[in-house]
Amino acid sequence: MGEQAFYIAILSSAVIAGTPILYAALGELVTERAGVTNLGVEGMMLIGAVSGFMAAIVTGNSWIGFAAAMLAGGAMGLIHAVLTVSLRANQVVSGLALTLFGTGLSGYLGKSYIGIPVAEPFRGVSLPLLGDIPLLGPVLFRHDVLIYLSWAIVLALWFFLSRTRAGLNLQAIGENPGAADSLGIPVFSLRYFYVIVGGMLCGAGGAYLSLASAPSWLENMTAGRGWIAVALVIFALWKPGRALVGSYLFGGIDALGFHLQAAGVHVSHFFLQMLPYLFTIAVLTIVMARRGGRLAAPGSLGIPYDREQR
Amino acid sequence: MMKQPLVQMRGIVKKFPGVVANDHVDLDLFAGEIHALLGENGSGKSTIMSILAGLYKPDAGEILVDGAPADFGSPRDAIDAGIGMVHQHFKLVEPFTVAQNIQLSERDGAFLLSDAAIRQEIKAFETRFGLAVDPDAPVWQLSVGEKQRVEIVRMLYRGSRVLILDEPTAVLTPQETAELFVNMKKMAAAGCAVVFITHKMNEVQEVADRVTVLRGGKVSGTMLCRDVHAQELVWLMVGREIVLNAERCASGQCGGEILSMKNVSALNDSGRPGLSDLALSLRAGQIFGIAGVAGNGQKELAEVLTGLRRTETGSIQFLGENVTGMSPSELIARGISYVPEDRLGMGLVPSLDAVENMLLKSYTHPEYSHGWLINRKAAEAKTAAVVQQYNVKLAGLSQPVRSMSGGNLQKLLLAREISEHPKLIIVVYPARGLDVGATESIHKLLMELRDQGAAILLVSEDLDELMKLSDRVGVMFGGQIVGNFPIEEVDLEEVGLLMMGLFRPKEERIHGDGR
Amino acid sequence: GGKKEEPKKEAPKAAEKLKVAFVYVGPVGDAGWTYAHDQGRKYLESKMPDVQTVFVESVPEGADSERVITQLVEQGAKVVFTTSFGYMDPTINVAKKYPGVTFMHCSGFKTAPNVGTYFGRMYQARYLSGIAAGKQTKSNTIGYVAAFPIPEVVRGINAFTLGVRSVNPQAKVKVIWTNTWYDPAKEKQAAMSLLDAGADVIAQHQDTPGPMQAAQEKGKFGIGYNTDMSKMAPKAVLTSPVWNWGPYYVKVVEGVKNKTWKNEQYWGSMKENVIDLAPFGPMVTDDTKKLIADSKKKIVDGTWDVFWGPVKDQTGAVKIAAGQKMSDADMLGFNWFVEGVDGTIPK
Amino acid sequence: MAMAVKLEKRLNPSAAMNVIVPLVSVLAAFVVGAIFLTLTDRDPLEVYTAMFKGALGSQYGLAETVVKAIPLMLCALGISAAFRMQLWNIGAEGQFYMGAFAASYLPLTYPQLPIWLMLPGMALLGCFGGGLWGLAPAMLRARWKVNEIITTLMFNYVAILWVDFLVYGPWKDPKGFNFPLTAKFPASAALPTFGDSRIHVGLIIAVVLAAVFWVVFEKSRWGFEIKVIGASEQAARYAGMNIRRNIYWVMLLSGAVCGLAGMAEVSGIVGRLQPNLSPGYGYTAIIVAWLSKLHPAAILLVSILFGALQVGGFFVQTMGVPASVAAMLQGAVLFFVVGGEFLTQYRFVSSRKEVA
Ligand SMILES: Nc1ncnc2c1ncn2[C@@H]1O[C@H](COP(=O)(O)OP(=O)(O)OP(=O)(O)O)[C@@H](O)[C@H]1O
Ligand SMILES: Nc1ncnc2c1ncn2[C@@H]1O[C@H](COP(=O)(O)OP(=O)(O)OP(=O)(O)O)[C@@H](O)[C@H]1O
Ligand SMILES: [Mg+2]
Ligand SMILES: [Mg+2]
Repeated sequence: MGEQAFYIAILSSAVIAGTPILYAALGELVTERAGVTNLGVEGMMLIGAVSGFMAAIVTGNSWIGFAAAMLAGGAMGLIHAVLTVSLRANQVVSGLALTLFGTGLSGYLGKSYIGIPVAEPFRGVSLPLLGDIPLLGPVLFRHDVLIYLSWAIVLALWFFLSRTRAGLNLQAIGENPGAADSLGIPVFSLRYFYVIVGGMLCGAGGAYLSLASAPSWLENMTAGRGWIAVALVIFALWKPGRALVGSYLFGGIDALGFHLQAAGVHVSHFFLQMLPYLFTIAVLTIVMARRGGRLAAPGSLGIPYDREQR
Repeated sequence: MMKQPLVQMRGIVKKFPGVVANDHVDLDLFAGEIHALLGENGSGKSTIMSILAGLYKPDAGEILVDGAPADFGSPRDAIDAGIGMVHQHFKLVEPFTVAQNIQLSERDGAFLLSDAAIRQEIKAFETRFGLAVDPDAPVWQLSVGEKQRVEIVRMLYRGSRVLILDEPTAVLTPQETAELFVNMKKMAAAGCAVVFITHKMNEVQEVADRVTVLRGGKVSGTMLCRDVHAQELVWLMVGREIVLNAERCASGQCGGEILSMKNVSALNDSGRPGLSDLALSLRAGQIFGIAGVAGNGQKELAEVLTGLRRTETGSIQFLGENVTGMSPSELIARGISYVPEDRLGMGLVPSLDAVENMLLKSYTHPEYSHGWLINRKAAEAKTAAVVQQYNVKLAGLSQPVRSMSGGNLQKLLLAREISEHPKLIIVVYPARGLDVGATESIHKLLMELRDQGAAILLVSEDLDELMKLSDRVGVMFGGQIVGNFPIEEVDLEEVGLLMMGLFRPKEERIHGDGR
Repeated sequence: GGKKEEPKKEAPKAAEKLKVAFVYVGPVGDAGWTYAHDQGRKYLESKMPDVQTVFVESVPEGADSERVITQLVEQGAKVVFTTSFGYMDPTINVAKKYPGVTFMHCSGFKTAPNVGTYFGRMYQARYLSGIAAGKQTKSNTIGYVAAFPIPEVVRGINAFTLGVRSVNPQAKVKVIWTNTWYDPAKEKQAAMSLLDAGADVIAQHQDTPGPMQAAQEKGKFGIGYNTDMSKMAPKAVLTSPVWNWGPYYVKVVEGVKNKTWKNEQYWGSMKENVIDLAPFGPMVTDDTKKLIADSKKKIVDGTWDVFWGPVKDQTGAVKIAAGQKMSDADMLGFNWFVEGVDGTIPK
Repeated sequence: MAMAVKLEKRLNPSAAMNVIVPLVSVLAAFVVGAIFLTLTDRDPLEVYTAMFKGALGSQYGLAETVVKAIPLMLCALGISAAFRMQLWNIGAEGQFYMGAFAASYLPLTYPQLPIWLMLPGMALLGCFGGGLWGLAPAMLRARWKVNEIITTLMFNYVAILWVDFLVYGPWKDPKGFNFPLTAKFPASAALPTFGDSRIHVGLIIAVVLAAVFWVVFEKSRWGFEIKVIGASEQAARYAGMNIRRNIYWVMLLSGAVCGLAGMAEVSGIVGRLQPNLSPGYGYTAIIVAWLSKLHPAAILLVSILFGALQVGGFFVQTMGVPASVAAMLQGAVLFFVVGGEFLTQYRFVSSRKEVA
């Protein structure tokens, strides 16, 4: 393999491997921006994966599957919202429970869908003109439409957060719900809304696995990606653009490992697999050391809001 | 006043666990008036206004706006009815810019944020009311006074007709207060009803048209300001007589030098110089008052003296020993005590009970421990004694101090520090937000301590308080002590100018040696 | 929702039935290893009406397995199949306490009077699938998506490579380790990188069809594993070496019933049908099929087997001399690659 | 006029509520689970009876529930130490693995050591391994304020991969046919057990440790420091406490106890180092610690309950209830317990709206 082809291959598979994490990380990002942590990403992804797959099989249409996955993920988000926003439950424990529940429910629902192929999975399509650009074309523009959609979401989310009034309100309820509330921003309903939207994106991440990257349903097929997504949000310092880059980096390390092996370069798999984790720690440490301890974390992340409480 | 009130509150009742914060409160607000709300700590002023602002739901009673009943389900409804409030604790999103904070309040604003439009609006308020704010500054970088201005601009921006200001002057310098009063009058003249909560009698008389006094959650009187005498208001507030404007207390006996700081520099939180080449000297039995606008190095000075902040250059001598660079625990052990500005954030731990808060600095003392175990019995006894001695009101020794009122928190904090018999105590804004009664007892405590021979560094923005207590007054500006006068030579006008950085006194005064 | 297929409530007759228990390491829905065992269990139940089966899935290999096995026995199981290597010590421990119960441990090496082991000579099917791959490849590079570096996997790679090179001595088998048994997306990605590196046939050792999907997407070919994977990638899958536990399970249970069971170390071969090749895809030529059938015949006859000499290692050194056969013990501890494998075994 | 119901925060949640509410929550969860089971054609009563029987109904089941609870107890105790200081150590899983790894060094390298040297040595090494693994994120946190939730989580993966590396590589049993297992430990490296059950001395260690924790964290000067730092770092600094040093000590202690759990598991149960040693003890322990409100005695009890829930979860599979349903049931129980917390914190007060 030529040197250029080697890099193209790594980069383009980094994009594919990073996409499910990207969707989930964007979901968690939206949730956390609203001041709520949700450690149930793994469970929500699995529910998204299974319901997306089931809907796609039943209807024969992968887009319907994708929509179903988002709905199901949203429903999981709703459970978390009821517990943490209305009942002010501990967000860490509620999230862990969500993961348990989602893992179980997805396994249960999917029992009779194992080993069935999807009629029309999402497939890579080369974009006209763009796909022919040397280097960039194969890396970025020969993917399936869900990848392009994820870019649109990143862009939209960036625009939403930085340029729109509703985006400003979202940040306000995560930073200082008391202030937002006193200004008439409906903190509770917005937190509900964004936790649900976050769940929908996590569901979409799951559906990407079961409808695009490895179109099939297998129990626990997310294999820990939900946890990586949680880490990624922090890695990305709650910014959509960084989440995009970060997810491709995370995805790319596996790709790099495989391609190095294929090229006959001898590296210990165990140590290579440690890399993404050590990498997150290192990046976080560097960012923290450089910024003198000012993380861009939403100010009231993890704290339930109670209007009459001081 | 025969016209219809803008707002009528009728029979408002609000209960919190264990307290009735408002007990059948009636209140009328008219367009064009400045209505003062007076009352002791915990008398229910903030609560009644939070109800009007839609933040709390009353348990009983009704609110009429323009004569029509209004049911406020949320702050949104109150805002729509033209009611705006600047809360005692600001409701600003710190990482946002001023412009973003102001735009947050808009409901029917466009989907996209428009910086140009908001700038123009902000400019308009500056020209109309003289409220200058920088739209692009992040709020966390603003001073308290500036933050308050942002709150007021925001309130006006969304077209409020009823403007509620909860203890706005507690955090302002005299100059800023005067400026605020001018603005308040302009706003009332523009047809707004302005509600002004305060503890200070003179302020009521200076700006308010009418005043309502609350006591224990009930209205104890509403009257026109020009008809009322200060003494009468006090009586309505506390139900007993208090001597106002007490005479300056006699100075204590001054002893030897306890503290001497030379060329001390330190950085502030944002890494810029907070203290530069500061020199200071303090003697036993002396109260050294520090006047100055907040943010001119007072906090840094206190923290350098207590080891909480690093001294970049210079030296600090305490009782003849060089203590520069020592840790907080070493300094505590040497008898340096600190009553910080932020009572619940630093001086006390809100979620712990009174006994544990008493132990905060003395948990290693042999009298409170059996070896490595804590002797809770001894600590309880000690706390009970202190609480009794200093007349601290609390629900119980084992209740989290979070639920205590501000005045009692301050008493508990001071009582703890004093009971350790410090040789030097740094007291920052000790009476901020306290009512007359509480202020009185805090002042008494400080003077007792001075009479026992301790040196006291008193940081305050209240010149009356400084004049009353201090033996010397220093003025801080730009991280330095720019004026240093024995109390007899203090000229308030000069001090005011120094605080604003407008006047440099003669050289020898800058490094006055304390006598 | 999925309907539960298990017939489970036949309470009145249950007492007379022989109870047979299965302990699985993964979910029966893994479509791979555990799924194959569960197919065997269903086969057993369908063939022997007087047998009642129970199973417990997703049993971790640590402290839990010993308890699960014990409780199955306490519930009346007379035969217990423990289907993961990590259950070896727990199986032996429990067996000590219940001498009247028969235990069968899959893939291990420890036995006891009432514990037998069983496994299949999957390498034979691997060898045959290698022939299909060797005939199919144009680039002479075949990718092998390997799971963990344990003897079973190494043995599979070696057998496969020998199969490939028996028909195509120029071909090389490129190995990538994923260190997963079960991560469809990642395993697919590993296959992609092999395809990118020039492979045009992909073999695999994991429980998911990810690698086969990769082959299909790239218009290349693949050799599945565990179960017939052609359903997931019909255009790519040449064949899949598959487990076929059903008949063996019937045999064991019958043996226990007839009291002919012995605590042997059973290593089933193609002859007994424990392992097999799934039906060929349409792209496999008759010529290739014949080659495979010939080899299969020799193996089944016992006239030849995969690791009969001469076999060279990666350096070209002869490890098994002509005329020699590799012993079962050596095969069980395989830790070197044969000539033609492009890859390393991490140490 | 209208009856209005409003919420009121309880000033002091009563001790009774702290017990009743979780119990009612668990009951409610089982009711919901029963509805679900009925919908899927199973008799909930039968399933629940089986669950109970499997986990607590027999001497064996009970003993095994305790066996399952021991690592939970130790890990939850370890976690609770850090949680008291508001250090969110979710790295118990990794500390467990590192403890197991370090403890295994002794029997693998010096198998001939006498039992009185072997066991204490392993325990010490286990504490050391887990402790260091807790210390690493503590240093990042103390020095640069790096969020310990993320670092401890990341370190979990690293620890598991490290153990995998060892058992697949240098520590592989040479006589083990290349399988990823270390050699079996000698008898001297096995923690003594009670009777013929698998309950090992780890139980005693956990109980003693719980008592010690109670004294240290509720009564001692150091415990007071931890409490203050946890409640308000600024106040602690003001009071002259050394925050950085305490972060180190607490995370060291937290990790050491989780490491001890790993040691107890390899020594008392498994008898060798192997992959997949823990089925997520470290994560379940987070839930245990939180539900126990960090109280040591409650940790012991709740660990047993969780042990029972998991043992019962496997047991009901033999009734044809798939593992996934058991996991769902556990999730549902948690939903109700965390949601039910609300009732201990708040109460509903009805107030008649008066008309003025
Ligand atoms: N959020 C709350 N939760 C519980 N009790 C409260 C709450 N807010 C106020 N209270 C109670 O209501 C009473 C009135 O408090 P409020 O804050 O209205 O007093 P205030 O007059 O504003 O005092 P201050 O002068 O100190 O601001 C207090 O005694 C307190 O017990
Ligand atoms: N979280 C709370 N829960 C219960 N009661 C509270 C709570 N917070 C405050 N209180 C009550 O509030 C009363 C005093 O309220 P508040 O904090 O307004 O006091 P304050 O003296 O006005 O303080 P400051 O003026 O300095 O803000 C106390 O008597 C206390 O009972
Ligand atoms: Mg107040
Ligand atoms: Mg107030």
